[in-house]
Amino acid sequence: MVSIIKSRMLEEMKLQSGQDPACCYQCAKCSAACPVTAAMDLLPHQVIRYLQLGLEVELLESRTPWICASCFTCAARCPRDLDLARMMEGVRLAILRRREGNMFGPANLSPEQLAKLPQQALVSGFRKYNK
Amino acid sequence: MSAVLNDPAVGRKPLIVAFCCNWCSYAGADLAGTSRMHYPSNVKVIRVPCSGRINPMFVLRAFQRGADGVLVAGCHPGDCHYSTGNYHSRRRLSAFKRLLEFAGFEPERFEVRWISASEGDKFAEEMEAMTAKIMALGPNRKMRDARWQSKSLSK
Amino acid sequence: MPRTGVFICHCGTNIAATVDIDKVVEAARSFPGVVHAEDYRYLCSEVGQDLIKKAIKEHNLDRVVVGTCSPRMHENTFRKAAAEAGLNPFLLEVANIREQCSWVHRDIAEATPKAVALVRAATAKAAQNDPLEAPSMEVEKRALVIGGGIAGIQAALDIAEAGFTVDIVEREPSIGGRMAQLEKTFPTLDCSACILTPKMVEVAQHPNINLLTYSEVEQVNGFVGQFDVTIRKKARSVDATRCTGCGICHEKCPKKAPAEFEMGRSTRKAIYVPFPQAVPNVPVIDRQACLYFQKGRCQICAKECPAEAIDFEQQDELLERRYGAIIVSTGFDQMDPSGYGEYGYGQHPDILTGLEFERLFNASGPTGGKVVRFSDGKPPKKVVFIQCVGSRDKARGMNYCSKICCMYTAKQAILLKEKVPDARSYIFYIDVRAAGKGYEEFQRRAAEEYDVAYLRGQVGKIFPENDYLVVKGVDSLSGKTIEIKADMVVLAAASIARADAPVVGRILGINSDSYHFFNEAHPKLRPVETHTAGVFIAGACQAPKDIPDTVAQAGAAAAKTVSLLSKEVLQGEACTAVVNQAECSGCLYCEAVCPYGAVSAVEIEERSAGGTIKRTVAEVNAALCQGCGSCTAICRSGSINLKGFSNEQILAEVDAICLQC
Amino acid sequence: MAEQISEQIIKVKKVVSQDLLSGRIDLLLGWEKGHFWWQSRPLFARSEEDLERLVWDSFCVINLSRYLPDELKENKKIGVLVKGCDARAFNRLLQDRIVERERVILYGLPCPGMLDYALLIEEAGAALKGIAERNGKVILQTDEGEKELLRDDLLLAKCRHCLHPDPVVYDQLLFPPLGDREELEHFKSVEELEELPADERYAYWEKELSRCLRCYACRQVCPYCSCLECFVEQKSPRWQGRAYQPSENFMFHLVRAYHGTGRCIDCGECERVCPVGIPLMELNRKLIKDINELYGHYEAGLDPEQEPPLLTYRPADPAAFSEK
Repeated sequence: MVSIIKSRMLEEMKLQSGQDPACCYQCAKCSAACPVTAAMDLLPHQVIRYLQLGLEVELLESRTPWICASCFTCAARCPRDLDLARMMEGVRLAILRRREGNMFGPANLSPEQLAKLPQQALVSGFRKYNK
Repeated sequence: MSAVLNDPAVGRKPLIVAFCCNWCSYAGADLAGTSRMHYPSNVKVIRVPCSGRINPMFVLRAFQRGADGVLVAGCHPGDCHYSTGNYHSRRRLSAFKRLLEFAGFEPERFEVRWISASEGDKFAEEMEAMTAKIMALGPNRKMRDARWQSKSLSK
Repeated sequence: MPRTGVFICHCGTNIAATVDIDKVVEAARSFPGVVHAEDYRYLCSEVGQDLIKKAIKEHNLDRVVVGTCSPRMHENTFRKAAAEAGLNPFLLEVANIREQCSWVHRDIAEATPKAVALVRAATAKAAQNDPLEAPSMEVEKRALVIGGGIAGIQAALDIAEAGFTVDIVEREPSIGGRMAQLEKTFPTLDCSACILTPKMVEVAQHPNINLLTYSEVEQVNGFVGQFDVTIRKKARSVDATRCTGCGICHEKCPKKAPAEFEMGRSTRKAIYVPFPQAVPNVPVIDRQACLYFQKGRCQICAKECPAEAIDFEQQDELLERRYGAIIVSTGFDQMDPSGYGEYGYGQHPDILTGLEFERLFNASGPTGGKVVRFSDGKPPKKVVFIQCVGSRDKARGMNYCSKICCMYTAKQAILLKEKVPDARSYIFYIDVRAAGKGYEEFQRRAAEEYDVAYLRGQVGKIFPENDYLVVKGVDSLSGKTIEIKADMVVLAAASIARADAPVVGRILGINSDSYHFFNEAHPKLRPVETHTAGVFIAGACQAPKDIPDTVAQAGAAAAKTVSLLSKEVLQGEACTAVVNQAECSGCLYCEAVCPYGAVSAVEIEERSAGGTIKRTVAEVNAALCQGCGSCTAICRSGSINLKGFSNEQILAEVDAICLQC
Repeated sequence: MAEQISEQIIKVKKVVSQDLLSGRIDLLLGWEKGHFWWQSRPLFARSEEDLERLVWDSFCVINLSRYLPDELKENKKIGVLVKGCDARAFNRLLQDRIVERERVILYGLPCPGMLDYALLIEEAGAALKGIAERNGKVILQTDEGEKELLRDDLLLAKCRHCLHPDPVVYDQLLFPPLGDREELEHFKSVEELEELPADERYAYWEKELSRCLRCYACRQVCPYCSCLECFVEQKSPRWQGRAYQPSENFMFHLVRAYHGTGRCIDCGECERVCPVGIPLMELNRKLIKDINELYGHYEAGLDPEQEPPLLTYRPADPAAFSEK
């Protein structure tokens, strides 16, 4: 049983991304267009639905925000003018704030990887997955 | 005629002149009546066809003649009986309200509200609220023409 | 000084319980100009009205003030009574001492002075009142219908049946409109042509209807009752009086062009009738396509025509006609969905719009009524329908719901199953909107009896692979992505306003919403009127609509038109704006803010320093003015004033209402 | 500026005399010297002799467009010398349909700003006999010798506030444009007044307006006051009481300013001509500032084709009051 409550995570996400999930009428075009849905446990439109319902715990455990490649196909297709990629970023930030440590840091990479990967990719990767 | 009544500073409730458009706000004020709602008796309504009819000079004249507050009420934007009157009055009266405030009037003295024909309760509430605010400010002396009351009453 | 009579009503105890009537009457006697004051229990009763009438005569009153209920209630009653006593009705004013006094205040000590103030204000206003006459205008007993689709046809027939002459102006060579393009109609699956064609023929044969096809309205002047309209009758190049409609000309014509009626999915000849049931059944030469007009040689049609009806010399004709009322029924367009790259419309022949798919079922359509693919002529076994293409889309399309797509898609899925029994339909939808008599049942039949798969979700990508189209979508209810190898895709493209709707709106002086659909005068209470008196709207030019709604609205517009035309003269608004032309500086700001186009520029001659000079000033057409007064508030010099609510009247009211005693 | 303003007169004369003598225009509106060297008054030139008196110097502050409505009654075609503010005034009159564009030839004069005589005598210290100008400097010639000052420091208040020294409309621009100016503190005095408590602001205006003589010079000179009969003079209805008392002063000045909503071209003429020095432009600029804030940036007089803000609306317009 799900109780629909006001969610702090939703408010944080709104603040971070400037997007309001209330605009979404769940046409699921984002999910239809998303190139990486195969690896997701929740489809993008379901993430928005969970936000609308305030299902924070489920979102905290979801793989989807981390799978999102920020390719913006969803944002380009959305008939309600919502920028889903931004919303996903907002969700990631909200999740990170609730976690103890960081998702992914230099310690997760081997010295060879660290040497090989471009600096810019490392920095943006750390920004995406760290507090 | 007692001197007390003549002096706006003493012994009377503030006078609020409310210009109401015939189609929405005047009907809203009527509805407040048919629903037997109550609001202060110092509010007196002047019927105009549309809020777009309001020439800011009417408002200034009311202040000259002793009004302590003036309200212009019209249909909600999009509902104007004449389709665009309130869109025009929104611009005109916004500019005019700011000018009045710039001249030193307290913002509460001149208000514009959109009140529909079904919002009798809103009319009554707005009138209560405006009266309370103006009571707190006290009588208006700004632009008031002290000659008016005495001159006109001794005809 | 006026001679004012003041009458205070008790309204039983409605007023008398909280207002000390005697005090009000006594106070009224002291107001400037008041020569008579009295009260009565029920002024609105016969006896009460007689009392007023008697006093008007007895005291020779030239102004009357009644302190009663709201003027919205009984102003007309009292004004009529005053008129019966020989007083101009506009010399009577109402002080609202019930709704805005006795009913909202409990304390007699508060309500009484307020009633006095309200009566004083009404008395002061009345002193400034002028006698007014409502302008009367003659009515030309003839109506114009612009657009000959089902809305125009229905409206014209209704008006003609009521005994008035109607002209229908239709841009295309035939009437019929969008409905003529349809195969079947939901939810009854009536054959569209079977119900439309008889009406078209009736229009052609009705003695009260003049059909002006291949014609357009160029200019509209005047106002309600007397619109002067210029109509361009485009050169048909065929003499309609001679043509027998035998069809030899288009049979023999060697030049082909894309067929508009088939959405360009097949061809017609350079001389053509758009569809077999066309009314009138007189062909047109498309001069852009015709070899003779383009290259100077051919004339095969003229040689073959047994009636010698071909006339290459024909010119456009301009007709000037006067109408009492106009109905606008110009219909809608279908959005071109090629802006949606993910759907690939325009890049593959088997991706169609709803209207294109509809034509596949029609015996005279591009495939002769066979439901087959344009690519290889094979019947499609798997058809994907996508809803809300451009509708409900504030990012790239229209924010509104196109209203008809859910139903016609269900219809097309049913028709498909009937034509191709082993076909299966997949419908991607966001919400199914089936509000209407028999609509829900119809849509459920499609899902339950015709094996139609309703998938709640949208499509993200369509691309061709081998000889099918891969449709990648999502079913949001199960949360599964879905891939369908479809033989055909049908896009329910949004219904949009005609591309030239803004031009038509400007010609007629009617306004539109942000999507260019024409605006009704009031969304609830005046759904077929526009803000321009005498111009009515019907059908999908106002908003997307299905056929039953369109026909109902057309009937309503016709009823409004008939009631207007049945009047000998029209009584206009008495409280209209009026210009003091000697003072008007001619800036015409009033014209800019008038919602009715009632103010215009006029040149006057004026004496000045030894000679006459010409000057432009504003002029109000009292027939168009509705009395809002927006012009008066923008006029800096007060040169334009509003009768009934003049500057003088309102200032007098302000002065009086502010008096404290 | 490439050449001194005093050197430009040669070209000005050449151009206008060609047009006047060839009959292209019946009348030229220009300036000539008045009774004092520090005054340039309007010149109504109809002949070659008249033209000899034509001047273009640092005192040509009077707006000549304002004379057009009257002069057009008697002349077919008129040539006018216009500075930046005069050109905007012309557009104002054009938009109010007071003048017809095709009956006027505008000779555009990019304007470096006009000098303020009051400032000159204040700076001179001793009796001022005359001035000379050189390289953006003004040399004050006094009884006690010469004193050199920066020209920009001696400008009229209205010129220091000027944003568009170049004419925005002309048939012929006589000199290269000077470019628009950015006045960062354009609304500073308005903002300062806005900061005051309401009662203090009222007291400020009551004091300022108490000096008003109701001479209506502000109205006479104003390009937006184009009514045939001003509300102050009307008898029916009597909008404006005649008494010289605060209530009526407020009535006049608030309504005068309000009539300029979206129409005031910010030329500052009203304030310049006010004999008692009422800061009228603060009222006008307040309205300009508010219209800009509420309904989008708009500068009256720049483009006569652009709809004035009070003649149009957008359904989603904001309001200065609660719309709940």
